[in-house]
Amino acid sequence: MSAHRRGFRFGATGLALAALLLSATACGGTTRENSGNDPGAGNQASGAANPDAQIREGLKIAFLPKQVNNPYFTVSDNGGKTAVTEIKGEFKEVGPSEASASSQVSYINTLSQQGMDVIVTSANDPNAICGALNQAKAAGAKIVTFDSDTKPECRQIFVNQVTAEGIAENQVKLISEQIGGAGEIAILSATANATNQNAWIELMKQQLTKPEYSKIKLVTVAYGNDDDQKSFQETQGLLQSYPNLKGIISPTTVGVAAAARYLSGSQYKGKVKLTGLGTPNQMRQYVKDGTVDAFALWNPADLGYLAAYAGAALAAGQITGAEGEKFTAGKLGEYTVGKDGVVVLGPPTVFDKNNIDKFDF
Amino acid sequence: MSPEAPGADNAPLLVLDGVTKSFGAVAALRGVHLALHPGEAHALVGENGAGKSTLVKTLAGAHTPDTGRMALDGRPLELRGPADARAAGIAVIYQEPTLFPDLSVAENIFMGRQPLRGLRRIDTTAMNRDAERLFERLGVRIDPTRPARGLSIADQQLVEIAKALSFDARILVMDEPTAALSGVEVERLFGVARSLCERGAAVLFISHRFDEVFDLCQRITVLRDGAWVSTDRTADLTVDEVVRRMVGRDVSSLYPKQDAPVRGTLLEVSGLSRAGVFSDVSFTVRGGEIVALAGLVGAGRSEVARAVFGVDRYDAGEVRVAGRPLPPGSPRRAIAAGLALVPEDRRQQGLVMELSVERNATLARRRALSRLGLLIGGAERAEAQRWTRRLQVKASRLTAPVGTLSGGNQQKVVLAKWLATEPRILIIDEPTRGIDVGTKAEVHRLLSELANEGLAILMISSELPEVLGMADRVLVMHEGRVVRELSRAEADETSVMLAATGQGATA
Amino acid sequence: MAHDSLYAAPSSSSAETERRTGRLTGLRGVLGSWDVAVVVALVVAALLAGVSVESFATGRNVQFLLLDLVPLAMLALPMTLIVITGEIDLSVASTVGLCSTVMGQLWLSSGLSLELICVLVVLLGAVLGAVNGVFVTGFGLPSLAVTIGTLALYRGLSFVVLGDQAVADFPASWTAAAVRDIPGTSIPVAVLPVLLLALVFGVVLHATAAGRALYAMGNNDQAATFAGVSVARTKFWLFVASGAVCGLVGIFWTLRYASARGDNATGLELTVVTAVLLGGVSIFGGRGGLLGVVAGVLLLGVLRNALQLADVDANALTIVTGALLVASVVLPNAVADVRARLHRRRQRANPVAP
Amino acid sequence: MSLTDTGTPHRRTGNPPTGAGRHRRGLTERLLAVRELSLLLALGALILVTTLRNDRFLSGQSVKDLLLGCAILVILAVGQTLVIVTRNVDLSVGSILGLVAFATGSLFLAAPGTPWPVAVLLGVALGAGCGAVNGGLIAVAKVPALVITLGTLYAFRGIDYYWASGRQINAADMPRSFLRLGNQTVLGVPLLFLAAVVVVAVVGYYLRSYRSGRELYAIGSEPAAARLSGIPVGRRVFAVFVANGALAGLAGVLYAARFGTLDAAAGTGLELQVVAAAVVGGVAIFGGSGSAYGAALGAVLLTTIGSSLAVLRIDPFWQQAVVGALILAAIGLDRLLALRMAARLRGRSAHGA
Repeated sequence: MSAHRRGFRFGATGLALAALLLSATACGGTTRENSGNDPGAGNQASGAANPDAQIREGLKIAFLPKQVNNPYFTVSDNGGKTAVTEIKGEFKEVGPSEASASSQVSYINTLSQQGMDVIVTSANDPNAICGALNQAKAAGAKIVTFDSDTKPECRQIFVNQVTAEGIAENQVKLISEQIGGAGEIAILSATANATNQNAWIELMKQQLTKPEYSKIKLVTVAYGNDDDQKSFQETQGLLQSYPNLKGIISPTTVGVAAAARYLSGSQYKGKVKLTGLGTPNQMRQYVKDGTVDAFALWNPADLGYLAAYAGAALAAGQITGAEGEKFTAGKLGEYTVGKDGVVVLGPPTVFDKNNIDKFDF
Repeated sequence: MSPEAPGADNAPLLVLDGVTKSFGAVAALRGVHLALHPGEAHALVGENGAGKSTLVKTLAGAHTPDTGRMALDGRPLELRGPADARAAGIAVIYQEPTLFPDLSVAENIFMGRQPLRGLRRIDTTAMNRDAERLFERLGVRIDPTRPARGLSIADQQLVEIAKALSFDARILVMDEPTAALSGVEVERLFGVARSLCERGAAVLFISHRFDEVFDLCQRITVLRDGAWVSTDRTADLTVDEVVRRMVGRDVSSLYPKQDAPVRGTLLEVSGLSRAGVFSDVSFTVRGGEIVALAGLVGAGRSEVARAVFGVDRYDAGEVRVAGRPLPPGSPRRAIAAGLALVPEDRRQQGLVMELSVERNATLARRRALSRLGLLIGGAERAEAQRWTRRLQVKASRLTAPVGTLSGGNQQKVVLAKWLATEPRILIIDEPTRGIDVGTKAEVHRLLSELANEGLAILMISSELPEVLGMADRVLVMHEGRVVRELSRAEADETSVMLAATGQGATA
Repeated sequence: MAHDSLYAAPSSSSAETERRTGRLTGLRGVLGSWDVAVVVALVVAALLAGVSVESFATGRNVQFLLLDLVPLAMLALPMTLIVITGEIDLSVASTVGLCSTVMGQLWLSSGLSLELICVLVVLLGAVLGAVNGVFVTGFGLPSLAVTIGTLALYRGLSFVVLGDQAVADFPASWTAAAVRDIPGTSIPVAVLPVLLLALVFGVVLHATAAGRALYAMGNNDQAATFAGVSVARTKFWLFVASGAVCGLVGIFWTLRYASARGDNATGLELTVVTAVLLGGVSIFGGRGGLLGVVAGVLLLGVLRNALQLADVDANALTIVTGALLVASVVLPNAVADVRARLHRRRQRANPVAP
Repeated sequence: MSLTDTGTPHRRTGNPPTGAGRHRRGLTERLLAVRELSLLLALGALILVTTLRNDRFLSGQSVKDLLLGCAILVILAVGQTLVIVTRNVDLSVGSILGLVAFATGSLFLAAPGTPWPVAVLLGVALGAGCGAVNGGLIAVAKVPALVITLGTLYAFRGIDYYWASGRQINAADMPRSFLRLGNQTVLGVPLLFLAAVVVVAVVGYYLRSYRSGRELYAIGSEPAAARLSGIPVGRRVFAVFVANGALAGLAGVLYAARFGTLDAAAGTGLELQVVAAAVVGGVAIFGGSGSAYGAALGAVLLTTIGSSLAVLRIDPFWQQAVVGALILAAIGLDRLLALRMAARLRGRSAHGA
């Protein structure tokens, strides 16, 4: 037996040992069945809320978006910044350069290290960052999620841009108007597990069962992974695979822009209708050149603004995240905390060539 | 200082004066003088590490001298790089061919000087035609359009020569070009060299083969330890005299193999075959004897050695060590069975140049030296010291990279490495290739000592005198087969040569 | 070695060898002190951060720091050995990703016990490594090209396995265990297996015949072969080991973030290679040691963590990593060159020819 | 007298060279041609299969999309060929592209009036600059380009991010004249594709018929020999990286023109596809052989696979896996061919029994 073979024996043993160490952390076979999924420390209504508590100055409020290079979040974070300045707090925006949950975790750790009062984040993964958030909470930070949520027990408030129902209703209505209430349509979504996308798609399917939409047929859902080129290619694919396609719904800013760009440069321009959720700046030219009649979106700036206020309210103790509590969000007025600590921004705005120039984001 | 060159009426073409060059601490050249006259073939001889290759590289522009001056036609010459050297009309044929395997033979010859047509585009047709012309001039046939990859060493060497010819140089430097060439090709090469001389060019010829040196050159310059020793007319010199100057002392009996008591058979090779390389090779080597494997370059001798040792696999046949069959294809098993192979190519196969003398010397024994699979420092150091002492390796310290040693000492380290494994059978491929005369003698003495100690030694050598001097028996290979076995008595230049060239073979 | 055969001129030309041995002896001078230098740099960095960055030197932060470093450290160990033999494995991060998703998929759909799944995942990693090994040693392809291929392949597969769903419902007892501290300290338990592995790899590399063989083949695999080293087999097993470690990291990653996703550990390979080179391992193979690498890993971790705490932009961090990598390869050579040049100047010489 | 005397008076090697290189192309070149042909076949097969599944795959529109889609990758692959041929590799192209693309956008943001040719020139210049950084570092460090460019991959991207800091540039911010470059067609052929074709033709021809071009192959084939035969290796390699950077820059500008919406992430991960394209196109990763034409074909093949996956409604997640598999297959195949070639040639060379 040669020594370097022996060497690898050593290596192998080492690996085996390490494997044991890892698996020895639970005794006996742990299977999906017998592992009762014990929910993490539930946080609901810790202590009573005091509606007229004052928001103290100098609150340290940090925004942690999915990634710092995403224009959408730049806009909403700036909204947050406005709010924080209004309440004379300290605003900070940090975040990973690529949208990965693991790097978000290390940022959350850092923030709780820095003793933030409020962490406002948009989760890259509903579960991956839970542990870190709970640790931060334990360290005294208030947690607000916006745009995409984590598991409810990991945060106090989720600021939802709009109710899923609202989106679904709005999107289906728009496309149905544009294609004259009949024909094949497809959905170009972001990624297959974007927390909100799937919910919306489900509800859109329900909407389509309504009698007035009976003549509309949803042929497929394609995924552009929120990647411009991929969405572009997927749009090509859709149009080639479904000759009779009349309309596309793309409830994601990246997707709708890519699809619009493809249509505007192709023979289908104007013939195949497109709507979805997009930012006015991205869609402006396509609305003007007639590729797109109308699309919708909430105002991301308001979203951030509201999230910041929610956080401040939590920190001040005006609310605790329990259902029914009320708080005032500056210029946006009063909001009520819904079930599971969800706060809804409001119905989406519809943009068309008449109003689009009034918006700049 | 330097005596009359043939027709010293003409001024020297190229002059080197007091050229020194050192790498780090090592001084490779110290104040070398050299004068090449038009029309002369000038030999440069010296032990390995005497600085010949460095001098060549300096002429080629690959090295710039630290001090000293060079002059061409009396005008000072400064070479900033190989390009300058070419421009100055200096062509160099290197020891190892330096070809581009992926490019066609023709491009290899004309790289950087391809014939052009309109818009400075390369004229491939013309290029291939010119290449053919060159080969005709050399009297060989190589397809100019084929890639250089896969050319035999000799063919590669020929391409190199064609390259050197292609820009008819005023100064042709040949650094041991004949190593791999057949006699016919050597003759043809010399023919070309002479014709160049007639046209007023100068040839600088470096070789360890005195027969060729004396055959071609009018003058001989001897270097020792990087310093100029002498320059004389060939006519005024004898081989012994040249050797004496190279070594700086008298070299007593070069080949001292004493007869040793022959013991039982240790290595037994039967019916060994490898498609296209060698076939049905059978022989035995007994303890205490040195068996020489003779033959032309490419006759398959080294290949047999590699196969026996397990570096290469073989298709058929069997190898037995002391009666026990040796499983094929595993050097480790071979070593375990008591085999040792001192390979042909020191740099590539014998040593790990960047590693220390110590590590190299104990590399083959690293397993035996480890306790419970662990290697704790001392053992290796001790082992290395023991063997480097016995072989009188000259190294500043055992931790010095072996690459910094001279060729001879490197070869000693290789030997040390293998003797350290206390082998029963030593296969040694070209034991003295590229080694200075002094060390040669030492190596030979060592070999016969080892034989006396009862080792079975299989020696592969292209140096006929070495074969005749050292071997108890001579096995002659021709085109992959053992065509003849000669006892010490039978073996002489003619008998071996005949067998090796496949004439009057199979006794 | 791959890069030799790929990038550095083969030593067959004596000129080249002279140049290289020359350079390398110069390099050795630098590298001999290199891992020492890294250790010093580490200490300095840690001290500076400790005093200048508030809340850097706290128990919790140490815990976060170490937790973040576990995967990097683990992967760096086999990578060190591989680079020393002159190969490279760029597929590690993707292998981790694939192992993670497979773990998730098994947990999701197969009723297997998590213990069994863990073992299977480690085996999977070993197999994935073996694939690299076969392509590199079996078919004699440059590991660089091969592992760029498998980098894409394994990452692709990991998305195929789980789409971009995430599996998250691992038992809390396990996920907690992944981040638990050693009782009474703020040092994560997960550090222990890392230390163990480090010990094993360190011994193999520095105190066994196998280790000697690794250095030998890294410098000149032909000579190693002639000395009875079975180069191919050794390298093959290195890739297998690397894969298996990736499996372990995959498990840890999945449990720590309680989430198996296709994009887990994306881009980690750069950090690993950086750490290894920063640790003084020569990209040409044949040179470097494990101590330096461990120091390199820690240095990298301290820098990133401190910069984050100091609110340095994430994008700046990206630049830093890249810059560090470049620096860690450029510096040794640059220094060696400077030394050589000074040496030559000392004997009044003009710069050497190419 | 030494023991190397062979009776054979005349060594014959290879086929008699009568008319070699005159009427027929040389052996060395024929080998390349074979590779390119096989690529074409593969491409044809792929298109055929896809079209059988969905006849609209060959509709004018989708062919146009295809050409449009591959143009940028083709340009990058050709640049990469220059590098790989010299036994180097440049992994930073994706980042260079991203950086230049964003720079172009910001240029129009800053100076809306800028005529597009100026933008193109500036973009190419910036790209060349990045290339020069790579080349310079490699010259200094004398370490594998792989490592350096792996580093600059992140450095350039980081700079890009840093600069953009989350801003996005939209089609509306750029002049129509410029955007038209992205979609405009000449006789139904996209302008972008024509640009790519020109690049391929120029580089391909340069590599085959110019001294400096051949020297690149020499360097990649045997660097030591290249130095000894007086080729300015350092200068050439540096130049190659600059050239590659410039092409990446060009690609970046075209990217901006085509996609209109620009954030800092443009072209992330592209380097893999580029290397894949070159390798699949028969550019030996060992350097020394391969052609720009082959690399271009490789790029077209990859893009086609991409879109046919979409058309065949195959889970897009497979795409990356396919790329990886292709790389492995390609280098494996090359190795195989190389070995068989070597064996054959050794047969032709009369030496060694």
